[in-house]
Amino acid sequence: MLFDVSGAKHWIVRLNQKLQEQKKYLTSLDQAIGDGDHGLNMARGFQEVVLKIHDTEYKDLGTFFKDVGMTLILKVGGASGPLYGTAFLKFSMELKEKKEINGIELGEALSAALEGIRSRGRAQLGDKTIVDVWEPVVDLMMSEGENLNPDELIRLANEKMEDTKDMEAKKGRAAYLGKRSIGHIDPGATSSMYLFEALAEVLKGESYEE
Amino acid sequence: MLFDVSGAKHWIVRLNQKLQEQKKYLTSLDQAIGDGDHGLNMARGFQEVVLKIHDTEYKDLGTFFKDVGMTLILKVGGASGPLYGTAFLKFSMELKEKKEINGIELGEALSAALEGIRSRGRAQLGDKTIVDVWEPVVDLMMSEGENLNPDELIRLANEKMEDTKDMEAKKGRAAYLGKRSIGHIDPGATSSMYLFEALAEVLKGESYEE
Amino acid sequence: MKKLINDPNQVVMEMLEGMVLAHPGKLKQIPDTTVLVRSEAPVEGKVGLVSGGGSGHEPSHAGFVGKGMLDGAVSGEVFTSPTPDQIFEAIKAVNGGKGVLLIIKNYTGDVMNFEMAAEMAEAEGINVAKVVVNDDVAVEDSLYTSGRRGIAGTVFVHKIAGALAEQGASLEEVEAVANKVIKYVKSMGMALTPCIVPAAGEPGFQLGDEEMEIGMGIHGEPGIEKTKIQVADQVAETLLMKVVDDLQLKESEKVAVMINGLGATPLMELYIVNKKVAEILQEKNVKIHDTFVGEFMTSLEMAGCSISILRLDNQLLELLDASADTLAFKR
Amino acid sequence: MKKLINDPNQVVMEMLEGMVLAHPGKLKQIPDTTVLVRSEAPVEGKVGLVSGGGSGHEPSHAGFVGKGMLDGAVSGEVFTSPTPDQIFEAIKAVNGGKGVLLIIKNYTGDVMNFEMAAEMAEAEGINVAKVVVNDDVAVEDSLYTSGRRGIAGTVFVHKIAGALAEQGASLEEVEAVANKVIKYVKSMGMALTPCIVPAAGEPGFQLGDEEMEIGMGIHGEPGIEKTKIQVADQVAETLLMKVVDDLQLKESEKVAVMINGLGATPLMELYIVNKKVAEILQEKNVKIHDTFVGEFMTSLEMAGCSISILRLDNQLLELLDASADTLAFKR
Ligand SMILES: Nc1ncnc2c1ncn2[C@@H]1O[C@H](COP(=O)(O)OP(=O)(O)O)[C@@H](O)[C@H]1O
Ligand SMILES: Nc1ncnc2c1ncn2[C@@H]1O[C@H](COP(=O)(O)OP(=O)(O)O)[C@@H](O)[C@H]1O
Ligand SMILES: [Mg+2]
Ligand SMILES: [Mg+2]
Ligand SMILES: [Mg+2]
Ligand SMILES: [Mg+2]
Repeated sequence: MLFDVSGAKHWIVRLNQKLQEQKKYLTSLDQAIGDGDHGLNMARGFQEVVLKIHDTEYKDLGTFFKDVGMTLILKVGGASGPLYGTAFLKFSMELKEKKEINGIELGEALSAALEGIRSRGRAQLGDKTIVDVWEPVVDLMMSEGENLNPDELIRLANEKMEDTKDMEAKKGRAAYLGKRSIGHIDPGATSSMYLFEALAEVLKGESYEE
Repeated sequence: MLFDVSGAKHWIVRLNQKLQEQKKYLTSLDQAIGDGDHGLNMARGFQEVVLKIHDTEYKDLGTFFKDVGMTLILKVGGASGPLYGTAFLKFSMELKEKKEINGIELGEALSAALEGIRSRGRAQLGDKTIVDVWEPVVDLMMSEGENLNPDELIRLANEKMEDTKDMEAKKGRAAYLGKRSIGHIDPGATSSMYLFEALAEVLKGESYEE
Repeated sequence: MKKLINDPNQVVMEMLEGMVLAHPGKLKQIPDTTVLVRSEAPVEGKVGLVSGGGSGHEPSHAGFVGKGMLDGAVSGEVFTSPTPDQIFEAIKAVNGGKGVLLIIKNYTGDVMNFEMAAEMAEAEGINVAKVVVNDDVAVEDSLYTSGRRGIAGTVFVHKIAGALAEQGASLEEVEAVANKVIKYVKSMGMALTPCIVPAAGEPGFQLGDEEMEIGMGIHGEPGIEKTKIQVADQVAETLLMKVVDDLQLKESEKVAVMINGLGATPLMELYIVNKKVAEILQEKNVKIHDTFVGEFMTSLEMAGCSISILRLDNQLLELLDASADTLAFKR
Repeated sequence: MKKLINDPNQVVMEMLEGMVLAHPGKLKQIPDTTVLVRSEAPVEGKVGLVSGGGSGHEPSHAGFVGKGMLDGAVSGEVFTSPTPDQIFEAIKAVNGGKGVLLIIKNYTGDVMNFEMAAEMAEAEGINVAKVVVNDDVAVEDSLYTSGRRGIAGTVFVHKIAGALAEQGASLEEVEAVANKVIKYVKSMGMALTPCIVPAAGEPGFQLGDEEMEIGMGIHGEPGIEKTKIQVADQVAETLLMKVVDDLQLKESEKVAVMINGLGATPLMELYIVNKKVAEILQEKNVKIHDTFVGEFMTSLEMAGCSISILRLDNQLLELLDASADTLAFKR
C-alpha cells in the first residue's frame, strides 16, 4: 500500500463530501449533548480546506497536511478546530518532505497526530470524545501495518463511535451534562469515524467524483 | 319609574357581573384594533367599584355615583378610566343630594355624563368610540322620558354598538389603524352597551343574584 | 405564557419593588404609589420632569430617572396609562418650586390621565406644563384623529429637556426645548413576534412564521401592514426612509440615531440593522453625531425594532451630549 | 426562524461593522479580523485585557471594551470559540508593553484556542497571562472533567481586573485580582425557551409549554434538569441558594448581585426576580453593596436569566466602584 499526495487529496475531498452531507446530522448530535454547532464547524472548516488545496500543487505530503492543519486551526474555532487542526499539523510534521509512504509510516504519523490531540485536549479513553475513535483505530493501523484491511478499519471506527453512546462525558461541552450525556453518540467521535472511513475508502482505491 | 340608591347599586353590580363575564370577549375585541386590555381595565375598575360600594350606606345618589366615578378614575387608567370616570362624576354632580329620580331626571343626568365624555375625549359621533352608543341612547332617554321602554333601550344600544363595526376609527388607539379598523366592533362601544343593558334590566325591575 | 413572574396581577408592584431594592441610592418609591423618583427629589430650584405611561416598556420610564433626565416616572398597569392620582403624586414629589413638565406619549389614555393630573396640580398651585410626544411616522398625522403615537423618540425628549432643566432653565424654556425635540424626532417600528400581557395570558395579535408587521406600535397595536418577512437591510431601509422623508432631512444635516429593540431582539440584530442605517445616512451625506443601540422603549418580549432619527441643531446637540446618570442612559 | 438578519453566515461580521459604525469614537476594528479594540489601543504602560468567545452573547464581550474594563474583544462564529490567529491579533493590538491578560471562559474550545494564541504571542515575545472563569455552579466541580462553565460572572472579572489595570498595576497583580474574582463569583442560570443559532436555523433544544430548564448554559447546552415551570420567587430561590451555598456566604459579608437576562426576558421580569433575591439576602443578613440588572451575557433570544453573586472584600469593592466607560457598563 502506498499513500501519496493524490491519495491525500482524495482523502480530504472525500471527507469533506461526507461532512457536507452529514452536516445536519452532526449538528443534531451536538444539539443533544453540546451546543449544536459541530456539523457547522466541521463543514465550514473542511470546505475551506478543500478550497485551499484545490488549486495548489503539492510536492510532498508534509506541505499538504500542513495546509490542512493550519486551515482548520484558522477557520474552525470551537473545540474541534484546535483538536483536528493540531492533529493534522502533527501529522504533517511526521511527513516532512515525504512524497509517498507505506502503511507502517501512515500508522506512525497518525499516532503522532493522536498524540497532538491528547496533549491539546487532555482527554483519555472513555471520556466520550474523538479520542475514543482515534486511539483504537490508530492502534489497529500500527499493529496491522502493511496488512491493514480497510474494511476492518471502517468496521472498528463505526463500532468505537457507537460505543461512545453509553459513556458519560468527562471532557468537552457534553461533560456539563454529567449522566444526562449517556445515551447519545458523541458528535466528535462521529466526525472522526467519517475521517477514518474516508481514509479507508481511499486506501481501498475506490474512485470518487469531485 | 323611580330610580333610587338601591336601583343604582343593582345597576352597578349587574354591570360588573356582565363585565367579569365578558372580560375575555372585550379584551379580544381590543386585541383586534387596540392593545388588548379593555376587558381587563373594565373588569378591574368595576370590581373595585363593587368592593367600594358594598359596605357603604349611601344616603343619596350623588354620593353614590361620586364614589363610582372616583373609583374608576383611580383604578382603571388607560382611555376608559378617565372617560367612564368622568361620566359618572358628571352624572353624580347632577344628582347631588337626590334620593330618587324619575325617568326625565335620569335622562338629563346621563346627558350631563355624556357631555363629560365629550369634553374629555373630544370624540364625535361616527369616530368609533363609546360616544356612538352613548349619544343615541341618551337621546332616546331624553325624548322618551317617563315613557321609556327598557327593551327598546337594549335594542338600540345593541344596534348602535353593531354599527361601530363598519366605522373607521378617528379617536382612540384604533385610529392608528386607519382603514384597517373597519370590520371590527369597538370594544368601548361594547362595554357601553353592557352599561345600558344593565341599566335597562334594573329599570325593568329584574331581580338579580349578588 | 412563559414568564418569570409570580402573580400576573402584581407584576408592576413587584417590579417597582425589585427596582428600588436594586438601586436604593438612585431611586425611591413614593409610598403606596407606582411612582419612582430620584432619591434626591425634589431638587430645589430645578424644573421637575415627570413621564410615565403603561408598564411593559422598561427601561422606560423609570430607567431614565436620574441626574440630567427625569425626576419621576409613573407606571400604570401593563400597557395601560396610569391614573391621575398617581401622576399627581409624582408631580408633588418632584416639584422643586420651579414648576413641573409632564412628558406624555400621545395615546388617548395617557393624554387624558395626565391632563386630569395637571388639573389637580394646578388646583394646588403647582405650575405644570405638558408636552405630547408623537414621533411615530407609521401613523398618519391628522387633525381629525388622535394623531401619531409616541414611541422610542420620547427618550430623546427626556434626555434633552432633562439636560436643560439640570442647567436651571425655566419651565417655559424646558417646555420649549421639549417641543423642539418633538418636532425634530421621528421614529418607526416593526415586529417579528407579538407579546403577551401577563394578565391577558395570550398574545395580542398573531403573526405567521413568514410574516412581520410594519409600523407596529409599542402595545401590540397592529401597524400599517403585515408583510412577508424581509431581510434586515430591507427592514432598515423601509423604516429609515419613511422617517427620513417625513423629517425632510437634507445633506450635511446632523442627526442622532436610535436603534431600539422591542424586547426579544438580540443586540446582534440591532447592530446589523444599524449597519444598513448608517450606510444609507452616509450615502445621503447626513452627519451621524451619535448612535444609540439597545433597548430603550420595549414592548415586553416582543421581537422587533424601531428606528428613530433626531435632527440636531447646536442647542440640541449640546444638550444631548450633556452628562446624564440614569440606569438606562449614562453619558 | 424569525431574525432581523441578512445572511446567516455573515451575522458576526455585519454585527461588528454595525458596532463600529455606531460607536466610532469608542471602538475600532482590526482590519480583516473579528477583533474590536478601544479606539486608543494600545494604551502604553497599561496591562492590556483581552476577552472573547463565540458570538451571540452580546453585549459580551465588545460591549465591555473601554476605559476601566477590556482593551479588546475577539468574536468567534455564533457560540463557537474564535480561532487562535484572531485572538493573537487582539493580543498584538492591545499590548502596551506591560503584557496582556487573557480572560477566558471555561469551555474546552475557548481554552484551547486562547492557549494556542498565547503560545503564538509568547513566541513573539509578548508577555501573556491567562485566567479561566468558571462561575457556573450548575455544573459539578471536578478535576476529572472539563470543570465548570464560565457565564455571566465573567463580567465582574472584566470590571475588576480592568479597574486595576487602569491604575497601572503589573500583569501579575492584574492576574491575581482576576483570579480572586474568579474564586469569589458564582452564578447559575435557567431558561424558559431555547434560542436559534442563525446558521443552524433550528432551536438547539426543545422545552414544552410547561417546562423550564434549570442550570442552563449560555449556548443552549442543556442544564441540570428539566422541571415544570415555576413562579419567579421559586426560580430565584433555587438559583440563589445554590450559589450562596457554594460560596458559603456568611452573615454580614458584602456582595454584588447580578441578575442577567439571557436575551428575550423583559427587564420587568428580571426586577421581579431581583425582588426575591434581595429579600432572601437581606433575611440572611448579607449586605448587598450593589445590584446589576439587565443583559450582560446573553444567549441570542433565549428567555431566562442567571443570578451571580460576587463576594466583596475591600479591594474588590473599591475596584468594582471605580469608573468605567464602556457601551454596556458605565460607572
Ligand atoms: N478535550 C477534548 N479532547 C478530545 N476531544 C474533545 C475534547 N473536548 C471536546 N472534544 C470533541 O469535540 C466535539 C465537539 O466539537 P464542537 O462542537 O465543534 O466544539 P464545541 O464543543 O466548542 O462546540 C465533541 O463531540 C468531542 O468529541
Ligand atoms: N377620545 C375618545 N372618546 C371616547 N371614547 C374613546 C376615546 N378614545 C378611546 N375611546 C374608547 O376607549 C376604548 C378603549 O379603552 P381601553 O382599551 O380601556 O383604553 P386604551 O385604549 O388606553 O387601552 C375604545 O374602544 C373607545 O371606545
Ligand atoms: Mg459544539
Ligand atoms: Mg385598550
Ligand atoms: Mg391600554
Ligand atoms: Mg461551539
